[in-house]
Amino acid sequence: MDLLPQVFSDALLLAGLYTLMAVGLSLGFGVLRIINFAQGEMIMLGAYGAFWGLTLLGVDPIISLPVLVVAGFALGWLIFRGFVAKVLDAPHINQILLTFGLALAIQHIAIILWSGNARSATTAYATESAFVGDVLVVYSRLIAFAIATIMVVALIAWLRWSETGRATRAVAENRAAAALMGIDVDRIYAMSFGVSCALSVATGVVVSFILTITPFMGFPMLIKSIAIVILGGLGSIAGTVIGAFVLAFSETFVSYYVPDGAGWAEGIAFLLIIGILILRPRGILGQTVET
Amino acid sequence: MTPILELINIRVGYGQSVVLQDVSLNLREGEIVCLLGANGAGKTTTTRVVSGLLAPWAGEIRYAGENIATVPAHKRVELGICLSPEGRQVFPNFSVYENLLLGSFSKKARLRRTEMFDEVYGLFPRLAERRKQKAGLMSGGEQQMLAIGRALMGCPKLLMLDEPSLGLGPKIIIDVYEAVASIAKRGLSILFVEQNVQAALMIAHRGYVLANGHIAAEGTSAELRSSPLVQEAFLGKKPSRQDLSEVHRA
Amino acid sequence: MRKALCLGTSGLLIAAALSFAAEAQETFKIGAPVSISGRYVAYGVQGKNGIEMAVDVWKKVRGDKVAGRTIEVLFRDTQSNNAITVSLMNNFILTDKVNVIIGPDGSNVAAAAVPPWKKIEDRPIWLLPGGSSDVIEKEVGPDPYFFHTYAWSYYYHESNLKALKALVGPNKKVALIYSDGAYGRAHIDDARHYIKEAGYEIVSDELVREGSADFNPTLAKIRARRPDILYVLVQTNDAIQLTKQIQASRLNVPYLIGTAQAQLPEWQNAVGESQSCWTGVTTWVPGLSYPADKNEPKLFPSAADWEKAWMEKFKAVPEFLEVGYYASTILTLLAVEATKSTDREVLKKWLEEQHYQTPLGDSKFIKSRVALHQTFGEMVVFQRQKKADGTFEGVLIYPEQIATGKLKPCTY
Amino acid sequence: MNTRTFGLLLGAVVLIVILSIPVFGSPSAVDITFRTCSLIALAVSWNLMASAGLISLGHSAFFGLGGYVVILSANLLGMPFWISLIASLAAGALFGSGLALITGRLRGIYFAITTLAASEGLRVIAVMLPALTGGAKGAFLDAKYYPGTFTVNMGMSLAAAVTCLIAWRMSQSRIHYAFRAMRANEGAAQMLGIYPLKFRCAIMAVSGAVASLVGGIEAFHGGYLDPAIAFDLHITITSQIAPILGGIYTLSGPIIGAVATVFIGDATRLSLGHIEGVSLLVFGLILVFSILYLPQGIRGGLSDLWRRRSATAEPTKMAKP
Repeated sequence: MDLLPQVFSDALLLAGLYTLMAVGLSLGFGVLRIINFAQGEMIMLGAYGAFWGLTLLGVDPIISLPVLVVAGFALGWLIFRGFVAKVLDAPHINQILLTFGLALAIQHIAIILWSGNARSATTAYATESAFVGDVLVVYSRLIAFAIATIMVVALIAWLRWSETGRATRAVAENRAAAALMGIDVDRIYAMSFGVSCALSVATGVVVSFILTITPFMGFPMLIKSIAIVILGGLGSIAGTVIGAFVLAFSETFVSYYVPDGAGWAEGIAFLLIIGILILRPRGILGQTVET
Repeated sequence: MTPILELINIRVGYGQSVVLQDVSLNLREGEIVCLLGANGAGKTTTTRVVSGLLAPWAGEIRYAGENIATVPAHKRVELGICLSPEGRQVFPNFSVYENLLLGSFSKKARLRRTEMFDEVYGLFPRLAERRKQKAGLMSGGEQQMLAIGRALMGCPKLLMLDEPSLGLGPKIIIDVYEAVASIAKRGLSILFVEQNVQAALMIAHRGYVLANGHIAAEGTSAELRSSPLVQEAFLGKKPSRQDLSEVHRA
Repeated sequence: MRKALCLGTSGLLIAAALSFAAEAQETFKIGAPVSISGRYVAYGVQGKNGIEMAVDVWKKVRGDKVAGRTIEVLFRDTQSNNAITVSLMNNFILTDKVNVIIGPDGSNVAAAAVPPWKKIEDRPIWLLPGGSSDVIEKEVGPDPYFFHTYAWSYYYHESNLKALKALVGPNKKVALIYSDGAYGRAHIDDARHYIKEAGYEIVSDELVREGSADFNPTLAKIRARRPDILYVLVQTNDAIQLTKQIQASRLNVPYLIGTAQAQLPEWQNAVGESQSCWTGVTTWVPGLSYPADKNEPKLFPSAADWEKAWMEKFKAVPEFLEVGYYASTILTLLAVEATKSTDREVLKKWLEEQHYQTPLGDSKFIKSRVALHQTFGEMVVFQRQKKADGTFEGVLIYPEQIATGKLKPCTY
Repeated sequence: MNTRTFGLLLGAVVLIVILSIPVFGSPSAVDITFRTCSLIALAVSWNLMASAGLISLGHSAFFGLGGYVVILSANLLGMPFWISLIASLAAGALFGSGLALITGRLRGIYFAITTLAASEGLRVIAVMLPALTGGAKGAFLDAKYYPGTFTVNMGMSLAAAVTCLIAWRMSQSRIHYAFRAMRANEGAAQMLGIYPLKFRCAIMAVSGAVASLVGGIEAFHGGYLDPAIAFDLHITITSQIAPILGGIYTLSGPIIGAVATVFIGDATRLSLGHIEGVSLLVFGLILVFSILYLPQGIRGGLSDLWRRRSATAEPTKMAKP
């Protein structure tokens, strides 16, 4: 049996998921120049939100997605106003440690509220699939891919064509010049942080019926997101999409074709980071970033 | 009549060092005023204070009679204060068109967007030709036009231009100053910063000379041109090669 | 600098003073390292629940004291961290001078606890109701004061393969999936060994990454090999995702063999319908028919009664670690009560000789591969089967004398 | 007596304290001193790199490397305690300077993330080579190479003391200015006659060697190592928290911070350890609020207080134009 079509289909579906996962971090970094170490915890909260929506209220994760995304936006806004805004001009290390402290706190609030038990949303479509020719297509991953595509396209369209989106890009390029355009930079900051959190919450909702939900699920996803964002170039959404595809395709290919490849696949992300930073420090599509 | 802009005893600086000390100046409606001075005299700092990028440590900024010292930068744009900043600061990854769109971000300006586009493209036909070009890929002169055009898109009542002639060829300088002059005829007040003294005094009604953070001299263009103080202030200046050549060409 | 030093010294002193617990006389101290924060938090909470339940029951049945001593349980959080565990063990033994240590949970944390415990000459008795990794057994060696009150990893596969041979028959093709995590690595060698010993062919031997986002590459490779048995060695978290992916990927494998995960309500709830047909192997599962102990029917009631009492207290089905911690704690209390001593030699002797029928089965300590004291290692194999009302139950399928049903091949 | 002599005297007192506790201290004092010294050395090592503008998110790479070098050199080659520590020291120095060469001119976040990637990469390698490292199951140090409690504890105290002395010597010498220049602007540093790459290599070699040594001693102390713990991000984070909490870029900051971190960590763990999840929650919150309200660290907060108090005595310094 020829595996290649299956390899491509798996890689493509994974790439969609990775894109959505990393795009929040990418936006947050592009605009605020902050790597939010609590980004993974937003994914975790989104996953728990979807899980509890299904378990307690019987609401399908896809239905609760809009509500959770709005809630994620609000939470991001609050976290920005309450904490992050105060370290915007502080050294990177303070920002890293602040968001790391938040991550630690959110993880353990989740443990206190919901215990450390692993969970997963058991929707009907979570385990359904179909063969298209020789290729197995798992519905849950297809749905995740579709949602991810919609969200990412919506984000790109918003940034490209809406008044606020354009302002957001302007702030990312030049904060002082943006203020001279009459753009309220603080508000754009809060909003981008909110949108970035909302995207991560959406990721959480999407993975709630695919992956295992635990209070600690966020951190590995954060690391992978950082790898993707670095790969594509800090601050470039298009770069992030490319980064996600590169990572997903290389992971899947290694898993299929290298002995014990599924184990080594995780190392690819780090190899890629180091490689790309040495060869092209700005990433594939990165813009100039003063660090 | 109340002046459109009035700075009263402004004191400001960065960190520990003071850049402006007790600077007072004013600008009446429809007036073109230039700020002259050597490098580091505090000209750019003055525009930053007026635009709200820098909060004054002491003193008042009166705009149409109201103290706006605590109004944030983006709200001053809404009030009609627009700055074409030093070093142009166009958004390099945005097209010319998008840069201009951003210029009219404020709510008031958004309503008059089409009108302003016509006006700016009329003033700078070059920008219309290059509307789809990425700003970062344009020449310095084109970027300068874009920066001025972008500031105009905000429908300013008070337009500030920080060194509009810097890095421009002699032909373009004339274009730019013609543009500035024609803008001013529409009743706009203009405050601009120049090192190119001769060019500046050609179009300005009045001027201030800044030296070491103080107002060293003020007067009409004619007065300043003949003032020994101005001569002295600029003789003491050590101009860069570029500045020098521009002064000569102009 | 000066302030630094001031602070440094006083900090050290205060911290030192904090950990000098006042040593009250006539107490029986149990040191309980539990992971109640960090990644093993789910296990840690179970351990803590088990010990608390045991002390509660003891106090109800025998009164507040044991052999005239107040019972003191020192719960200390390992934070799922090896370095903290080392420090905890040191403090338990050297500073708190506990009489017995019960725990910790999670193979890595348990492994980290071994060297600090072993290197102290007058170490107290240590009961370990979790931690199945054989590296722990090898490291502890034939230590007279170590009592393992849980199954070693190889017990799982010995029992699993016995069951398979008896119920499925010979000459089968097996596909193995194991994770690069501690669980997979601790089990894989013995799993391979017993599979080969049973005369089965391993057609696929796949490593997966702990926390992987997609197991499909592995499953696609396995599908191509058409195995009869899928044998899965992964930690609960991965098991949840993997189980769902296995159902979705329509492998058409008739026998899905799990190890520890299948008995966990955590796994069952998270995978829902996908739990159907999976077998598991465990020391304890709800519905076991172990009778009450003849001499201590109140401390060791029948498995069913104990389960009922647990449900009343915690409003949840007990998990195997909880039973293990319960039984281990009761055993130590009985030892002190019976011998009126806290001397480790006396306790050790008593523990070696005791024999009870607990809700977790026979409590007699036997020798295992390396370790001297091993109990509660008797394993049963069960299958998750759907009942008429749509819920699932664990049907015991092996050993045959306690079986409540038959192994059914998967139908999805 | 002036401030400097006083500082030196107190420094000497602290050295005597940390070096004598392994001899005379009670078991729990020894335990706390060991952990504090471990963190002091890590924090000073991290701060050394930070002072040159190199933010490390991968200190666990050095730590884990040192640990594995010790376990392998003892178990496989039968090296005694001191020799395997030297091996771990050398490995850390090599890895540090290698990383410096690889990262070249990367700065800020890019540098930080490369170090993070290096650490995670080492973890994957340790996980995937079970024949060598025991894989995720972990590996025990052969008990016959355990040099005894006293030696290990004294080793850690010595490591902390020597690290502090090195940092002190550096702060007294002209290298101190090189650090500042590197932190501000590597280009400018070059004009001052500092060759940035060489300087980076040297700093990362020293810093890496220290962190790796700590990992090595910890491996002797714990006797067990697995990849998740050896390359745990928490090691990196605590070695950052300590200097940040105490006062970054200073000599005493990391030391104050290390003591405070161990103290806070123990206090939350011992007082709140019986409620699930709470101890690390509180630790996280303390971290957040100390960054928000003590941005200069405890040391900065104290000198602020000091300045405010002395400000009443002398007139406030006026900013001059």
